[in-house]
Amino acid sequence: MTNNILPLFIAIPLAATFLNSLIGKKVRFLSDLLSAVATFCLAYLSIYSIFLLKHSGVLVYKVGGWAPPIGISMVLDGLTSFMLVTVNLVAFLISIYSIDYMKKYTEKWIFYCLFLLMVAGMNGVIISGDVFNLYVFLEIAAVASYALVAFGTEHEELEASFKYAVMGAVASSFILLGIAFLYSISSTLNMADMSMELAKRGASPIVLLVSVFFLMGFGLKSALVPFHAWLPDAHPSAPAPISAMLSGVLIKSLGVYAMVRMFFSVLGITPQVSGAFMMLGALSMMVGVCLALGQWDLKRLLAYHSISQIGYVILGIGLGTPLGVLGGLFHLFNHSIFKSLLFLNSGAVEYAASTRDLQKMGGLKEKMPVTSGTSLIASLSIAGIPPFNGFWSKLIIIIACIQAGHFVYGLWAVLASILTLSSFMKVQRYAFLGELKEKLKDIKEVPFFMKFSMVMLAVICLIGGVLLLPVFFNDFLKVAQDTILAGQNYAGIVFESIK
Amino acid sequence: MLELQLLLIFMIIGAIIAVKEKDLLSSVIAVGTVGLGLSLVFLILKAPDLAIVQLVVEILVIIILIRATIRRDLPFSTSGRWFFNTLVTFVFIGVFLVFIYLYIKDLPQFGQPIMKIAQRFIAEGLRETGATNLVSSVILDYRAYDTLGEATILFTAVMGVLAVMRKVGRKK
Amino acid sequence: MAKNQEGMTLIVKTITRLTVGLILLFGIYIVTHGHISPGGGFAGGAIIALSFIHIMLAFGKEVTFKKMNQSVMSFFESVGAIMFITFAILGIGSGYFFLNFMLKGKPFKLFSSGLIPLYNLAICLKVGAGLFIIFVILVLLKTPKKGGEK
Amino acid sequence: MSVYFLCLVLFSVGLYCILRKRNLIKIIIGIVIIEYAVHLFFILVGYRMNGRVPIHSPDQTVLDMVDPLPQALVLTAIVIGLAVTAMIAAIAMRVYEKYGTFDITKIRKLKG
Repeated sequence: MTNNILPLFIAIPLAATFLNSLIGKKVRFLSDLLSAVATFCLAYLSIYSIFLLKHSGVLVYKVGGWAPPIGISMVLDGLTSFMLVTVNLVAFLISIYSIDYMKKYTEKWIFYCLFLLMVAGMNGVIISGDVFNLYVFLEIAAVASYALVAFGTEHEELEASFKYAVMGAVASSFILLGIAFLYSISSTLNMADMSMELAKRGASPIVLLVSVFFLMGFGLKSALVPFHAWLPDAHPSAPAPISAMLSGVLIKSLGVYAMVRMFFSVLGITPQVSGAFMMLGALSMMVGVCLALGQWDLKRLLAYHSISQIGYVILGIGLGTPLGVLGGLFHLFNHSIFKSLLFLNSGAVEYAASTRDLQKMGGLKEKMPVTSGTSLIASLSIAGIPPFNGFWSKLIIIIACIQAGHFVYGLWAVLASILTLSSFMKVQRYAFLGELKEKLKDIKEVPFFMKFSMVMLAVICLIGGVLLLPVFFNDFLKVAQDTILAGQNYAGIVFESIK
Repeated sequence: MLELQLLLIFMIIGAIIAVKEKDLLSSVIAVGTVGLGLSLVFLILKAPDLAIVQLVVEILVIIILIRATIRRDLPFSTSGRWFFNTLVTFVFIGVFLVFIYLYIKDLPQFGQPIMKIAQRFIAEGLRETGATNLVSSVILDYRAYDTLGEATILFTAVMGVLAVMRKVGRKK
Repeated sequence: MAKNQEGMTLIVKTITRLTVGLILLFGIYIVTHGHISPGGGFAGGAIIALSFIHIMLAFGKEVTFKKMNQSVMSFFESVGAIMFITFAILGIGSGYFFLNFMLKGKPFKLFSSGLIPLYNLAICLKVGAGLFIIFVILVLLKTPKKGGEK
Repeated sequence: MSVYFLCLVLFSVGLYCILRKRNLIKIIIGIVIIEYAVHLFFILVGYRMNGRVPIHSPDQTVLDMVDPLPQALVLTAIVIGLAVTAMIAAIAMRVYEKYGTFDITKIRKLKG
């Protein structure tokens, strides 16, 4: 049975967590090893899932042997496989990075437990084919992230974590309320079945109400602009690997993926929702980058850029045209790579120079060649300079805007991109170039494992553009794009593959 | 269903007292009454499993909240734009409730759910799982995977509380 | 009364002594009859945890820790988790993750419905121990506060 | 219908508490109230008028039971709510330890 790998995406991280909690306390090095091995297996399996998808089509796993409308099902389709690769690849590199970085903190085994639980939660959200199950795993990832933001237990961290936890709890309540409304009118929880019921029922005011609830709930989770207040506090406060994880993949799998899955596959996209997506995307793009311009705290600046870049993703997907969806998805992947890299860079700087203030840095280029080199690549990539991956996805989004007749949004995206470039030129100018400050004379380059993951991510940034070549494109991006564009035909595809 | 509406109004009054009360301890106790009211409502709505769980969880929440509250201050401060902010909040909630009121008519009538897959659980549940208590058969057989998530989230909370309660977070 | 300094007054202690056994028994009943009557692993586990919390609040932590310390609790929690996962994975052997593969038995009997009573037991261990650990960490093992540092 | 509406009034009381109150414990209370309202709503949509408890008994074969599925879901959701509440309460207690107050207007290390 080929589809037996689907439960492994949950079972591996959970098993690693429980083992870790039993013996990680006593045997120190084991928790490092366990987490690295577990995330490596996940990354391997997720890449394997691409080939599996190519050979046997959409896979549905019936948990407990109950066929979909009755029990819970796990679904592996194009979008799922795409997101799994994004999440698990970044998680593996970050888990390598944490081996050295987390030496600064006490009780490392708790960190690894929470980290693996977060990964399990995200994989659960992505692979689930059931609305309530999605909520349960979303909460696992969210609770783990509340604890991880407060991991340093200092003033700012606790305060940011409280804010984040309250916002997250409100968002979850809205999502659960939306699920209750959906259950009431469709009397089923399976996504495919629900999509069929809703299509049969036609347009109804309840669906509109649920759309508003989901837009609020998932919008809070993915920090779109009216709901973004928690992100600039929460993401910088966490330890650097967790900032990378939160900004890189958590807001995407909990926010963007869940939103796209619910709106496109289950509720069915309408012009109003699509317009709201574009509106929110454009707003987040500009507000995020404008707020970032005035920042001197490196990690806070990066957090504001996350808001802005999520805006690009939502704008692209909201366009609803094949090219727009492609651009949005590709930018999602690229952003998870270069934003994780930038946060890891900031962590490396903090590790070596123990400051996050740009004004106190300067001339780190000579002392930390690897960090500054990789951060240069990431900065150029996020700003959209040609050979790097960020350029291609932004280009596709802008072309898609113009193709769909939304010239204003296209221009708006170009403007935001220019502002991003100026903001990152500031980072490069103050942090890595210029005079070496007196205080920073005796800093050293970071240890091996940290360098390793930064270099790996930088390499992916550099060659990310090749994903658009037909060899990779058809199996990776195209299938994800097709899943989104299929819309409510999702139900037909899922029920077809059970037979 | 008069008793149901009365209990709901009782819960709303309890909640308003909990929100408005200036003493934190009284406020927590008022939340306790809301929870007990909820437990009774579950009993009226024919959900005895939930009534038991709600009662037990209520006690635990109250213990945790009282522990967080006890012998603590309650500074009562109003920010400069208090009136404006309150007005905005009320307008937001008003709009929310009006929309709910207009749209909620489209839901199936209260007391007449559609029960598409629930019918199957009721008709076949005893034969397929052997459990007399259908709620048990749903959470531990048809949807056991959710229960794994539930157990995991409790574990996550234990780990999270352990992490947050560490006295020293960073090595100096 | 020198040795009974900790905990609450004599009245509370006496009543606790009388009731706590009944609460524990009720919890066990709820767990074992989870599949044929209202209740189940979660409710029962929480009631069992509450019975220990009851002892702890009345007698102080010393008495309880003699019977039940935190490492024992962690052990029980892990056992519960591993039991649950093991049953789930055993299901793969007969076809599916979480397959209820045991004989269903006769309805309305205590030993019926395959794996469900065992799942209930696992959840009871996990939930009871987990809630008790949260309680211990949050409520009792706190450092005396220094009145806040500004 | 009025029952649904009353339930959502309870929801908005909790929402008001979170949006307007400036005390950490009050905010937690708001979250607890919101959770109660959502759980209640879930059970309300699964109720069948004059239905029976979803537990079979040996001497009855009538199948007019209330919907057991929302009950199972809410059972899970209650536990999730408890876990979230415990987590947030732990964070609030630590915040009190650090800042010496529950007042959110005085807890302002972070700008913006």
